[in-house]
Amino acid sequence: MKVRVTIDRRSEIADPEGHTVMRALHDLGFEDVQEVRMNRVIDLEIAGDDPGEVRRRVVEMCEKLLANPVLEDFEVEILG
Amino acid sequence: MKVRVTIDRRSEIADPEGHTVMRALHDLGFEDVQEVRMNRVIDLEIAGDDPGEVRRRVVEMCEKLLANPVLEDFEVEILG
Amino acid sequence: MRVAVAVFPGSNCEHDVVRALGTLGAEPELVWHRETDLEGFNGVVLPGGFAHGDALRTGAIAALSPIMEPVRRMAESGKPVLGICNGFQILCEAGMLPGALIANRDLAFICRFVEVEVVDTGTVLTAAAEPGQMLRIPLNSYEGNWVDPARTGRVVVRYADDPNGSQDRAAAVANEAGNVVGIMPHPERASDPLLGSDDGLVLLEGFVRSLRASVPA
Amino acid sequence: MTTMETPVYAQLGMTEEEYRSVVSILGREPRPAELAMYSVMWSEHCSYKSSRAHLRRFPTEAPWVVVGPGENAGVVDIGDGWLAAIRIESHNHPSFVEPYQGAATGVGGILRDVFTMGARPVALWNQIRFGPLDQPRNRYLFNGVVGGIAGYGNAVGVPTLGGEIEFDDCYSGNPLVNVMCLGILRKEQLVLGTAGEPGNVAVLLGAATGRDGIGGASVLASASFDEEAATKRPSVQVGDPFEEKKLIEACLELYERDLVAGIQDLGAAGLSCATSEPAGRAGLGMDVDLDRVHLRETGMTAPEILMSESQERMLAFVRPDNVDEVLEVAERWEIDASVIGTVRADDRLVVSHDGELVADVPAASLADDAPLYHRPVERPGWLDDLWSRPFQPGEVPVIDTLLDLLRQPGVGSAAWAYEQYDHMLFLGTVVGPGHDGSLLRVAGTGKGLAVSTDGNGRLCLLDPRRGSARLVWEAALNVAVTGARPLATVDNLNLGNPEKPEVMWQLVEVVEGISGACEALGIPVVGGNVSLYNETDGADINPTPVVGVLGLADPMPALPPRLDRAEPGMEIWLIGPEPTDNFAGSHLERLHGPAGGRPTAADPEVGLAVIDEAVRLAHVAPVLHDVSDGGLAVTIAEICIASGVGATIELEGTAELFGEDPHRFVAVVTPGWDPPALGRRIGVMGGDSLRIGDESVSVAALAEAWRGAIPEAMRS
Ligand SMILES: Nc1ncnc2c1ncn2[C@@H]1O[C@H](COP(=O)(O)OP(=O)(O)O)[C@@H](O)[C@H]1O
Ligand SMILES: [Mg+2]
Repeated sequence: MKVRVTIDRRSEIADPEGHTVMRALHDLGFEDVQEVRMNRVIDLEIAGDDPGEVRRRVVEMCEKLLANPVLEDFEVEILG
Repeated sequence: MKVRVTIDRRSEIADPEGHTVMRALHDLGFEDVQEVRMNRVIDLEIAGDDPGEVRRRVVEMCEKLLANPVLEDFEVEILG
Repeated sequence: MRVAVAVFPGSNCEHDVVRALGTLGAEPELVWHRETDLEGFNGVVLPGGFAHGDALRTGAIAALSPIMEPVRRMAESGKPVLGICNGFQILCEAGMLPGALIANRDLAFICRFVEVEVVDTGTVLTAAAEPGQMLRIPLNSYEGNWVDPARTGRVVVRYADDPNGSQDRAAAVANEAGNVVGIMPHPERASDPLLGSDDGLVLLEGFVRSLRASVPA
Repeated sequence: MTTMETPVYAQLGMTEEEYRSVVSILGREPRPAELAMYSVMWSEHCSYKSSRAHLRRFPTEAPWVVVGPGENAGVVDIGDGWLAAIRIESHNHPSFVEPYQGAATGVGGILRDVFTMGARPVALWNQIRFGPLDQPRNRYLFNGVVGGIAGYGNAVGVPTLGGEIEFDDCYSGNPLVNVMCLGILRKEQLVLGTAGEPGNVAVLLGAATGRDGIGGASVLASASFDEEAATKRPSVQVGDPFEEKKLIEACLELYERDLVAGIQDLGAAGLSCATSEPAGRAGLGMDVDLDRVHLRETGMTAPEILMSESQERMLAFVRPDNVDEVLEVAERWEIDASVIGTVRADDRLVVSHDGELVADVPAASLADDAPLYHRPVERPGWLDDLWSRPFQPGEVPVIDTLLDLLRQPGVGSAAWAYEQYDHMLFLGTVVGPGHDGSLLRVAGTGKGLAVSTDGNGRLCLLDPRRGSARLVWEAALNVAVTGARPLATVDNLNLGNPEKPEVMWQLVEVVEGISGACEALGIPVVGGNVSLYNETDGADINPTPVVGVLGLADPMPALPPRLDRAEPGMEIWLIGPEPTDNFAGSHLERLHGPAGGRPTAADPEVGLAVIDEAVRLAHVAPVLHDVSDGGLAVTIAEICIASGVGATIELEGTAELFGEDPHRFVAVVTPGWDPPALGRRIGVMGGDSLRIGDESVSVAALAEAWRGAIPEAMRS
């Protein structure tokens, strides 16, 4: 099954990358940009056909490795 | 307006980072993982209230800066 | 006085650390990350580099390596544990030090000498330094920007000028007990005047002194 | 439409004549996989078909040469049982298509060339050239290339000690990205790219093979560049420094345990090259089973597998009884390995896929029977015109001119780039970036290895022979000011389209210039690279050879000269010949307009004497700095900035202050020393300003101009 994990850095944590991109966008004349946050997406292909079970596994992966609880929140989406 | 840009590395382009993450997941006992691809999400806050116009602007940003056309495809989603 | 120097796939400063600690009378030994037993060592160093290519987040995969179990036990029993650069990142990811390290403020890798001040001499790394002592040591990192949302970290060495956005200008951080320390600049690279500075020796000497005081596991 | 009419060989970049010679070698029409192999192996990039005949001119012999041109890297003996391996490569076109990955994979490739020889790579340098930074595209390319070099080099764990950066309009459509690597090894660890003996097993180590670079690097680097570039994009290769790091450690362990008979890296032409060349060198053949190659993608065809330029792969040749041990080492370092072939006693390269025979060719023919072109050579008619219009500056305002020069991104500080590179790893960098030559200590020997690389497209445009000779002299002097004697050279010939007789003339002249200087210095050329077709929409780049000189400091000075060791009261001496009034190719000329005039020639006799003096002084003088980009005024300003001390200079005249004639260097010494034969005292260190004649400027103002050069241009 295809699973998409979206990992968002929590808004109270600085995002130097987003900040740099915003500056670059302003430099290019996109002055209408008010905020930029860079996050990551991890696309997984998992063996198994029980969506509930697959989700449980992926949440476990997130808690163990894929997301850092000090900085990030995650969301798991089963794409099928 | 809130806009979410999802940037995916094209499937024929190697993704060494995804490969390393897959190895790590296998090592942790998640042997059901068959593929991992690392992608990016950029969340933007744009001044303006015409969704069509905002989308046009963001597509332009993607073409000029946010996505690397040599390696990546992008998708723009207006969150409102 | 045996000290384990952990080697992860992608570590690259392990030989430099061995060389610098060796000249100070310690007996450093390289230990592969799959090792689960650190019996007989007085302490451990996690050296710099790019463990697992910094995939996902710097230090994240290494923090789950088998060797981190005995490292954790050593830390809990009060033995000296030092993380340098990537090692600092690994200790944060492992939850053995507070906070996390994110990309430098200016989004560029920084390799140059920086001035730092020792602000806390009560740790295994700073035991031989004077309070307020200024040191010139090379920084060498892309993710050297320490953030600590819970504000529980104990800053022991501070940058004189802020090179990377690090919270409280922290260059080194310790756990409450002071036996686990992570430092972003590389003391082993400032171990010979021919290479530009030997200011890092006072830190490594403090660490070696702590090893001496520590009974092997 | 065109695919209907264009024969396959032509789509693969082969001429009809080349195709016919394949038919005559095989005695039949080639199978698709065979044609694929010949097309990549016979590309300009892999076969040097336009340049090979001329490269024979290089002097390549000396008693200390262990391996000269022809292998993956040159190897020289540095004594005490140690060898040094060195090589330079270009990644120009891939870096234009994708600057970060292009530069990154360039670094990966040059590292493999060096550790293929059995050496541990210990240092990297890069020579990069772009169009002016006032164009956003050039800023994007420069930023991406530096990022890629840093990203790969830092993560793979090999320090990058510097290099050089040049900006010129001619590189706007065609940036140059050259990378050089130095490795060291114990004598007994030398390995060659040979298949060894019949029965040896070929083990493919490292990354999985994908469709990367198909129609990529070798094709990109072997044809002119135009809008079509976009269609070549899907083949972009992605570098994985982590995989390479593991590969380095695994290979070094294989060498240490004497488990390989030979090894070959997979670079351009991928498996085609890595199977045929080692077999050909051994006079043998090989059976290769493509079904055993570990793949990243499904459905790859035999030609695709054979042509793939996936990075971070090596092919080791192993005695059958060592195979298990090799696989164990690979597993421990967490890299993939597959046994893909066996060396044959005859000379056939026999390849199967899906259980079917897809190729059966004489292994050596892929390399040895490559076409050899003697392309027409003609001196460009416009050269006399250029020579007749020398730039004559007359008297210029000294301080304003100096500040203008320091603000040029090609003259000012390169720290913006090199502070992104780890240049301190391994605790060996005694003199790092920001000085002249780099100096590394060789642990446990009391010796130092020095390296300098130099290129100057403008100088070589005006006179490719004189210009390229001067590059060798400059690099040699840069090495000498660290206390080292020049030992060997590598070169990278970046030129335009060889189908133009003027470009071929430039090639011939450049080879002659480098050869002459090397002969005078008594040093061999031990390796190099040729990058042709550096043109965009018909415009060729300036001929831009880059030379790297390796030197040996034996013993290494106890306190080698550095720019930051000048102190108030020290005397400033200028060593070398009197200046001429020739500004051809200088930065002062660049500041004021087009190139013109004929550059001053190097003078071997003076050059040698100056180098001797530099080596001697390196043991006593706190500061030695050669006079190059921007001339003497810039040289002195750089010493003032690095040391944070002012100076008073008692010299006048544009030629003295801003001329860039060869063979000159500055020594800063404590008073009362033994004055050198070729030297004159020109001033004294002190205060916080630089005073030249009756003008002066604060060191702070100099530093601001110099440090800001690149950052300001990148912000524009
Ligand atoms: N300009 C040159 N000067 C000296 N040697 C050269 C030059 N160009 C190529 N060579 C030598 O030719 C050999 C083949 O080069 P190449 O096929 O590019 O090797 P690789 O496949 O390792 O990149 C190398 O030994 C290289 O040093
Ligand atoms: Mg090679």
